[in-house]
Amino acid sequence: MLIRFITLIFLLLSITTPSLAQSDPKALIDQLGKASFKQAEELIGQIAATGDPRVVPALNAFGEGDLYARKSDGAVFITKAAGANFALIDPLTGETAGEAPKSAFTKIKVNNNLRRAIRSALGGLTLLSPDRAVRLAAAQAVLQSPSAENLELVEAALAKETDAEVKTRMEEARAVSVLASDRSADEKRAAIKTVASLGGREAIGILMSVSSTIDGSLRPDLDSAISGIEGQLLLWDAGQNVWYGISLGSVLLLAAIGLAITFGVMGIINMAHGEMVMIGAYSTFVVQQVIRTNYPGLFDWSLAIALPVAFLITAAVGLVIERGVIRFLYGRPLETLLATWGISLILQQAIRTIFGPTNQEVGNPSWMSGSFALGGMTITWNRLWIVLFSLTIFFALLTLMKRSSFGLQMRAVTQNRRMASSMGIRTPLVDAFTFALGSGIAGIAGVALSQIDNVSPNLGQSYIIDSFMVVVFGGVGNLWGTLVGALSLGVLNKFLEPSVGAVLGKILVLVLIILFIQKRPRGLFALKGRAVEA
Amino acid sequence: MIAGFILRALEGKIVIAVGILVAFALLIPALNLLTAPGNPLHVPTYIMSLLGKYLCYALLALALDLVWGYCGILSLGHGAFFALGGYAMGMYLMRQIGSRGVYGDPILPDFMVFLNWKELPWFWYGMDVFPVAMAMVLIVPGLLAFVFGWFAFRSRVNGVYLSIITQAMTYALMLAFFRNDMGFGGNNGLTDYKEILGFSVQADGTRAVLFSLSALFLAVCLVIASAITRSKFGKVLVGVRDAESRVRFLGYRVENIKLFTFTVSAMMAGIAGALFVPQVGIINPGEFAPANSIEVVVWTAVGGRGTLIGPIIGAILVNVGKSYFTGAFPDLWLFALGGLFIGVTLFLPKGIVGTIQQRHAARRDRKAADDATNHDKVSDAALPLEQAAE
Amino acid sequence: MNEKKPTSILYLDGVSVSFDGFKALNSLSFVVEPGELRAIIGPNGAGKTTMMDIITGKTRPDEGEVFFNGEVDLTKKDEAEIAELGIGRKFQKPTVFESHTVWDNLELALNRKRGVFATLFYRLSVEDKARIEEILETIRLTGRKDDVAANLSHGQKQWLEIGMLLAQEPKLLLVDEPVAGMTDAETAETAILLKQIAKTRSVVVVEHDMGFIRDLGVKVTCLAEGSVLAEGSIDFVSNDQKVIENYLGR
Amino acid sequence: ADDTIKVGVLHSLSGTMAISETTLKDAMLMLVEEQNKKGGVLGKKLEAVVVDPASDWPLFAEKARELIEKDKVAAVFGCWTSSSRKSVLPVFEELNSILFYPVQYEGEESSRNIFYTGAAPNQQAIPAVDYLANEEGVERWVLAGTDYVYPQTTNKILKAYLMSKGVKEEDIMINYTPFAHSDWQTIVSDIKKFGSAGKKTAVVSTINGDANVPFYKELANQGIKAEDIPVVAFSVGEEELAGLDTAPLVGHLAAWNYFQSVDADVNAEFIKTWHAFTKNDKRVTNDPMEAAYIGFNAWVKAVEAAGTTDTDAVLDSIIGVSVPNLSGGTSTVMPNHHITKPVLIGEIQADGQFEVVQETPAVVGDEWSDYLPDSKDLISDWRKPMSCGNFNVASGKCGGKGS
Amino acid sequence: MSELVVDNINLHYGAAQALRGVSLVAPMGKITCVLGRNGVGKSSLLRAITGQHPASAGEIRFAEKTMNGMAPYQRAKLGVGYVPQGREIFPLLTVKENLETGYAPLVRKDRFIPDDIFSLFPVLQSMLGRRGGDLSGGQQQQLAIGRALVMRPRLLVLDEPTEGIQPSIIKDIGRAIRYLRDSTGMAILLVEQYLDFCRELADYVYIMDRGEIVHEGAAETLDSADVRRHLTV
Ligand SMILES: Nc1ncnc2c1ncn2[C@@H]1O[C@H](COP(=O)(O)OP(=O)(O)OP(=O)(O)O)[C@@H](O)[C@H]1O
Ligand SMILES: Nc1ncnc2c1ncn2[C@@H]1O[C@H](COP(=O)(O)OP(=O)(O)OP(=O)(O)O)[C@@H](O)[C@H]1O
Ligand SMILES: [Mg+2]
Ligand SMILES: [Mg+2]
Repeated sequence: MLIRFITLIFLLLSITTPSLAQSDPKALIDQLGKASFKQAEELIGQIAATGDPRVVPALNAFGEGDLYARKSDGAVFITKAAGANFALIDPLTGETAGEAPKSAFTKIKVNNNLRRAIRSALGGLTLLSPDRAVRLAAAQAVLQSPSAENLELVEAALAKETDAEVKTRMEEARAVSVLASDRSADEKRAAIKTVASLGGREAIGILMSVSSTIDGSLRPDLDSAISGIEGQLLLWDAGQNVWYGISLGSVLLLAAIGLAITFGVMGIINMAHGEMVMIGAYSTFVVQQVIRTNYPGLFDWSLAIALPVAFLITAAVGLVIERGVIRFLYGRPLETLLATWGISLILQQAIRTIFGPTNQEVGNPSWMSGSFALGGMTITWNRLWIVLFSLTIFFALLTLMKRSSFGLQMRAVTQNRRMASSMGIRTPLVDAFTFALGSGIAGIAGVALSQIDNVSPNLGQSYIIDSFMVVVFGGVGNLWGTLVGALSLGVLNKFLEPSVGAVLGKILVLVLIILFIQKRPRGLFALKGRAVEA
Repeated sequence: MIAGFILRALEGKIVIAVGILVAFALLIPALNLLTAPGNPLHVPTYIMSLLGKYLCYALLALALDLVWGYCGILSLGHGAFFALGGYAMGMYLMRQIGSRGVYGDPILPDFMVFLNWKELPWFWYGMDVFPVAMAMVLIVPGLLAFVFGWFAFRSRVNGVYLSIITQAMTYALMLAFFRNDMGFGGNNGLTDYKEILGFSVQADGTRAVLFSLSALFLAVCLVIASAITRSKFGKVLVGVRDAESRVRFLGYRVENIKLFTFTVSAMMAGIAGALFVPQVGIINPGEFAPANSIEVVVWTAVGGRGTLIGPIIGAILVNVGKSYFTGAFPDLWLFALGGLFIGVTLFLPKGIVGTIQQRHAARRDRKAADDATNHDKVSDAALPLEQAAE
Repeated sequence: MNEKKPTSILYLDGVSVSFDGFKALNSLSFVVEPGELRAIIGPNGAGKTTMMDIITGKTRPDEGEVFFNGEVDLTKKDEAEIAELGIGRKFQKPTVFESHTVWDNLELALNRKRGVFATLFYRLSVEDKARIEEILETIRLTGRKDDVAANLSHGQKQWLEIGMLLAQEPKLLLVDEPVAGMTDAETAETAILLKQIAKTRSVVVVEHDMGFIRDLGVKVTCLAEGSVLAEGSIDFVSNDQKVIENYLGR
Repeated sequence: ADDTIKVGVLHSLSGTMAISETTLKDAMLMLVEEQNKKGGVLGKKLEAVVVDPASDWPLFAEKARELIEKDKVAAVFGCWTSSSRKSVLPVFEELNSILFYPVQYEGEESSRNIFYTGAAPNQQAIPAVDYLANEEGVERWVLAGTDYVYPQTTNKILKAYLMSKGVKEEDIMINYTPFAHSDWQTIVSDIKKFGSAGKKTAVVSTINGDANVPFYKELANQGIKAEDIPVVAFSVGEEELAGLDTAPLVGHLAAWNYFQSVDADVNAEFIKTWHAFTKNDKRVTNDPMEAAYIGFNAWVKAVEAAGTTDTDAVLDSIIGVSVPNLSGGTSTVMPNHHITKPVLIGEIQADGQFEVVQETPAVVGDEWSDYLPDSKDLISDWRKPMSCGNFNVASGKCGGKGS
Repeated sequence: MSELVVDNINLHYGAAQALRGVSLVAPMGKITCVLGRNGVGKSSLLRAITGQHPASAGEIRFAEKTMNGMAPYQRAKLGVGYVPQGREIFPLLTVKENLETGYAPLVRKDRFIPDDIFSLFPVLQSMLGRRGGDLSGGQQQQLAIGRALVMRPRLLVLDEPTEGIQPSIIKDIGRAIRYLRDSTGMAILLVEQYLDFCRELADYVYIMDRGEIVHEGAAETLDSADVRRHLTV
């Protein structure tokens, strides 16, 4: 291990020795303090060219915006916030250099261009790092910002690399760099193959980017490689679309599922449903807020904690609404529209008064962030979780409704309240709990929706129409209808969107719903027979 | 025949309401135009246009009540008909701007100019001719309602399903009208009108006339609605509302009945929209917003659905409240409005007018019952409440 | 069978209908002659109401022919058209317009033009008024003519519905369990009423009250499991072993 | 009473726009309070009359009328969306009152009675595009917006501008979405696709309001980094970012005339006052607030100069008035009723603030865009004797291209 | 005694009075029958007893408890089973589920459907999975009776239970009612129009007219012309 490390250092030095003489990294770094963006970009190139591994932390800090210049003498430091002060770190040695007030420093500004340059420079510099993960990241960085300068570094690193995965990545990085260099046509031809084998959008991007500069003789190879990848992508694109549709559908499902109870089962035209979703989302916000200030370590658990909290809060609100208003309206379903509309206005304004009218920040826990690739598809984690979550809720609810005695009582009460009472069912209790359940479910939907949408007092309004649409399209009173309705509307939307655009797509979906209802006047999963007409 | 039809409409309450409206139509403009601003009797123009706006809303609510209160079709898309009538009027007014627009184009409205349109789209042709435009005010909403209703009622789309597709209709229209490419000015809509029939829309005289017209049209539509609901047709309507299939088994064509009512109602809504636009000075796709249509339902319910005066009172009351509260308690008015809605449902279950009527009827019944059985023990006065609690 | 088609007022041949695989009517054939009063009995679930649903256009048969007046194919018509042809129906569960008064219920049922404009401009004429009053007498609801139908008792609603049927003046009356919930005396009276009506028109009446059927004294058809089990005079049918076993009990 | 001068505040406090406009109402109340601390105007105290037009455009017209006719306000500060401005414009012209409009907009308007203190497209969009082209070497452009007038017009101008700079048609992708669009999966992946053509690509976003949060969340989740495909937005400010976890968004850009992070003493002072006024030191400031600040101060100065709040007098005296803006310079009210402001390009930072990466000298707001064929000959000058909002330099007449 | 006692009750619908000072007793282990023409208030009486509609005066006692003011489900818990006029089955629940709604007042171990019900109404057994609303009228009536029996009531209140039921099953129902009376000793209160049925079953009869009890006596008294008068038009 040690031997290998030494040889690596040696190798590194041997490669970069010529440039070492040209410049002193410390001086270069200090120059950053006064440089314009353009100059800074050149400086980064020069710093990288020193090949001195000690510059890595400084470049990293630069990219992160942690590099500051002292106003008095222009000396540059890596800083860490320490109250009103900065803890200073020497950019090259990494030694601490005391503390000083923030006001004595100016930030060395960084922009996207510089970040890109830094990424590429760091890629080259860290290719030989002893840490496997760092090497992998370095290869990745080189892959993403191809430049001829890195080619030799990559080749050197490649020669030494033993880890299979890092090696393939480096091969690819090399191929990319070859394409950007002025190597021979044959070498480039091979490189095109390697890049093509990478597949995906990125490969196309890399190949396209060299297409303008490449030698004419290589053009056919390039074109066929590109069209080959595109062919593969076509199929994946369809899959991707289905996935988008399903994930949109699951959002609709989430939004609608509480309504499937309060409206679908209980027959209450519940205009305050959206506000329940909103309150759920705000509960998440409050939970996260408490966690952020008191138990930051628990942040990744915040959603798990928010779920029961949101459920309880919204169910309680639902309970109050049912006991205070709705229960006087049974048998007068249309009046519920008026009352719940009033309730929704009040809830919106209440939230606005308490939390203010602006968006609140609800963070994504790490397991809800980012994406992974599934073949040629990109699947974002938050969507995946939401799909799973909505299905879980759906099936839990289905089981409750169909299998439990509470579910049976719930349905009996809503079909004939008086008779249910005469059968010994405690109708007031069942009513209250049913409404609370529907509200609570809307609340936990709010937890999930807070992950993809903004948390503002208007949140509920944006879902209420879609929710009613889904429940009705699926067939009122049929949970399966809500599921299938939501998913099919989602997929339909996503298949229309690419060809006609989002706006027309949405209009078309609405028109199709109108037409569909003509064919099936009682929705997708219509209840049939005498039972309904009676 | 027609005379009989109309005469039947003029039952006590309707006569009073029509009388009040006609008096309004004459008095308010007179007070606005003939008295000086300092005079205690003076009605400022601002108040007059506000009242005019409420009357348009009242007409819209009346139109909705005809289909909802009497025929049981809960339309959540009536705002669309209102907006279409408004757009027809707006198009006329836009064309009247002529070369006074900012770009001075004699034909194209401003928004077309700066979006680089070279010529007027076909559906704008003829809209500069007043009679054509006025015909469109009736035809466009009427036709949409007819086509929509033709399909929906024939397929027996009912109840919430119908409500939701009407909502989908207005929502789709809203999205469509938001698009600049539609040629209706996108989200900014049509605005900055100059004159109507050669009169400046901003002149007090014009405003007074528009106000009178709003009151008179409301009165006329009220009479028509009353005539419809008090005819045998009106009874069939209520039959459709309560037991649609039974009406079919009696041999009535339910789809025609609904279609007729829906179309008439849409046309009334269109008139309301057309009167609304010159008075508020703008029409834009916001009028198609589903929430607006729901609000109309709310006004109707507040006033009392299934009564003719109710929706008028409801629309005026809620909007007066809204005007007042948004100025007096800008931060808290939604609480007041929401509270009003909840209060009405709980304490005036049939809406304001409906509940008054019901109380009246109950008192009459009780009196009759007491007279008939005055030897019986006096009945328990707490009963109606108890019943309401069930 | 087929030769009866042109002369009969109601002609059903081979009518079958099933719901989710359950055969409610099973190749039912059945003919009513003009001016005939026909009684139908049969166990619960035999398909009697379903048969009426088919005749009135509420349910479409899976197969089979249904003809009215020998020529009109009822399977191609909807409820309103069939009603306009002159087929009136009283439902098993009394269905009246609950928020209308007794009077208005009858007025709506009255056999007058039913188009949109005809109803808009309709005025109650003297003879219409007399007719309604006459019916009110018959159904003994004169005293309650201004009450809304919702406030009637179950039996009174039955009567009101019969009254509506009379007002409709149909050529063919389908009456589903008219005497359910009536006292014996009323039952007897209903029988007289129906017989009187049947002098000028055809009537099909479904009942479980054998006393009532006997009072009618007409041809009886017994349905079971969706098809005809027995047909003939009341004595003939009620002595049929299968009928006793399936329906009357011992 | 006569011992106060009333000013109207016409911002939605409920409905869809409340999310943006409520802050401006608070800002106006603060400005009035501050002014009163300084002794008011013309020796009288100012009194703010707040109404709620509830995001409902006809209600805007009604409330404007109410403020002017009933409350007799001297001037109104308000509106956010163009629709609301269009709705009240005739009212202000008819009743001859003054509106200060503090939000960036599409231009193509100049009214005698309205002052546009927000940015016109040339004060925001064009410099932003220039920055991306020059500093980041962007060659391929996605113009993504909400489907309404401001984005459509801005994109039209930008497209004309880009093409005049030699960008090819196929290197421009225009995409529109409905209001409050929340499912951005397809569009973000389309952007990714469009960006993989080997040329440096950027997104110019005129996406409005609420739709931004899900858009940025999707960008972050699909891993689009600012280094790869930067997004420059014209409607995203500190307020919008407050609802987001900005860590994955570092480097995306916005173009405004003001950022809270601007390093200037007036700004520090302003922020301090704001925090004290709202009793919340987390409340952010943003560009429309600055525009309101400029508009308000310009009005105060003009009133003091005119010695009266009378509309015509103020309209005369206000042109040429210069007041400090919050980025350390001054803004001047121009004869076209727009103002001069510097254009700042900022990059999003992890703390939800922007870091200015470029600042231009003050730019005059251009009401009639030079990149729209029917507008390029128009100018606006409300000084006498021209006193015209749409003077056609080609024909030498007031009143557009015709007449 | 735990019998049902109705003491001098009135009942109003709005302003209209439907019951005037009605009193009756339904002893345990006996079948008590109420007769009367249409609209005289029989169903109203039962509604008062089951709590579907409040009595406006008077007292209703069962199992030594005053039931006035109790909600219907509380009465069900006391053992009042109700077969309403017009069936009132739950249309969208299956037959099985309809029967299971009767579990609510029962303790867990009693939550099963007694076999007797299926032997009495075999058709229910064969249609367990069908929705209640799809059944024929008579089948629904059988379901309504079966459903009330699932509750193992101690007071069974039946409103014209034979309406729409085929003759053979009417006979069965008669037998079943008698069997229930004898085997469980429950009190049975039966409203009927069908005189023969009543005469056969009843231990004691009441006759109503215009909201009042106008006659009471043993079943045999029904045959007197005096009594008959109340039942004819
Ligand atoms: N929509 C449906 N779905 C399922 N089964 C149905 C449906 N409609 C009717 N049935 C069944 O069809 C059969 C016939 O019903 P129908 O109502 O015609 O009987 P009926 O002869 O009128 O009986 P009753 O004398 O009890 O009124 C019954 O078994 C019923 O359960
Ligand atoms: N919900 C109601 N509202 C108002 N009045 C009613 C209501 N229900 C019944 N009535 C009236 O009360 C009186 C008694 O009705 P009830 O239903 O008790 O009669 P019944 O003896 O059961 O008659 P039937 O044998 O026809 O079922 C009748 O005159 C009826 O019109
Ligand atoms: Mg039947
Ligand atoms: Mg009864």
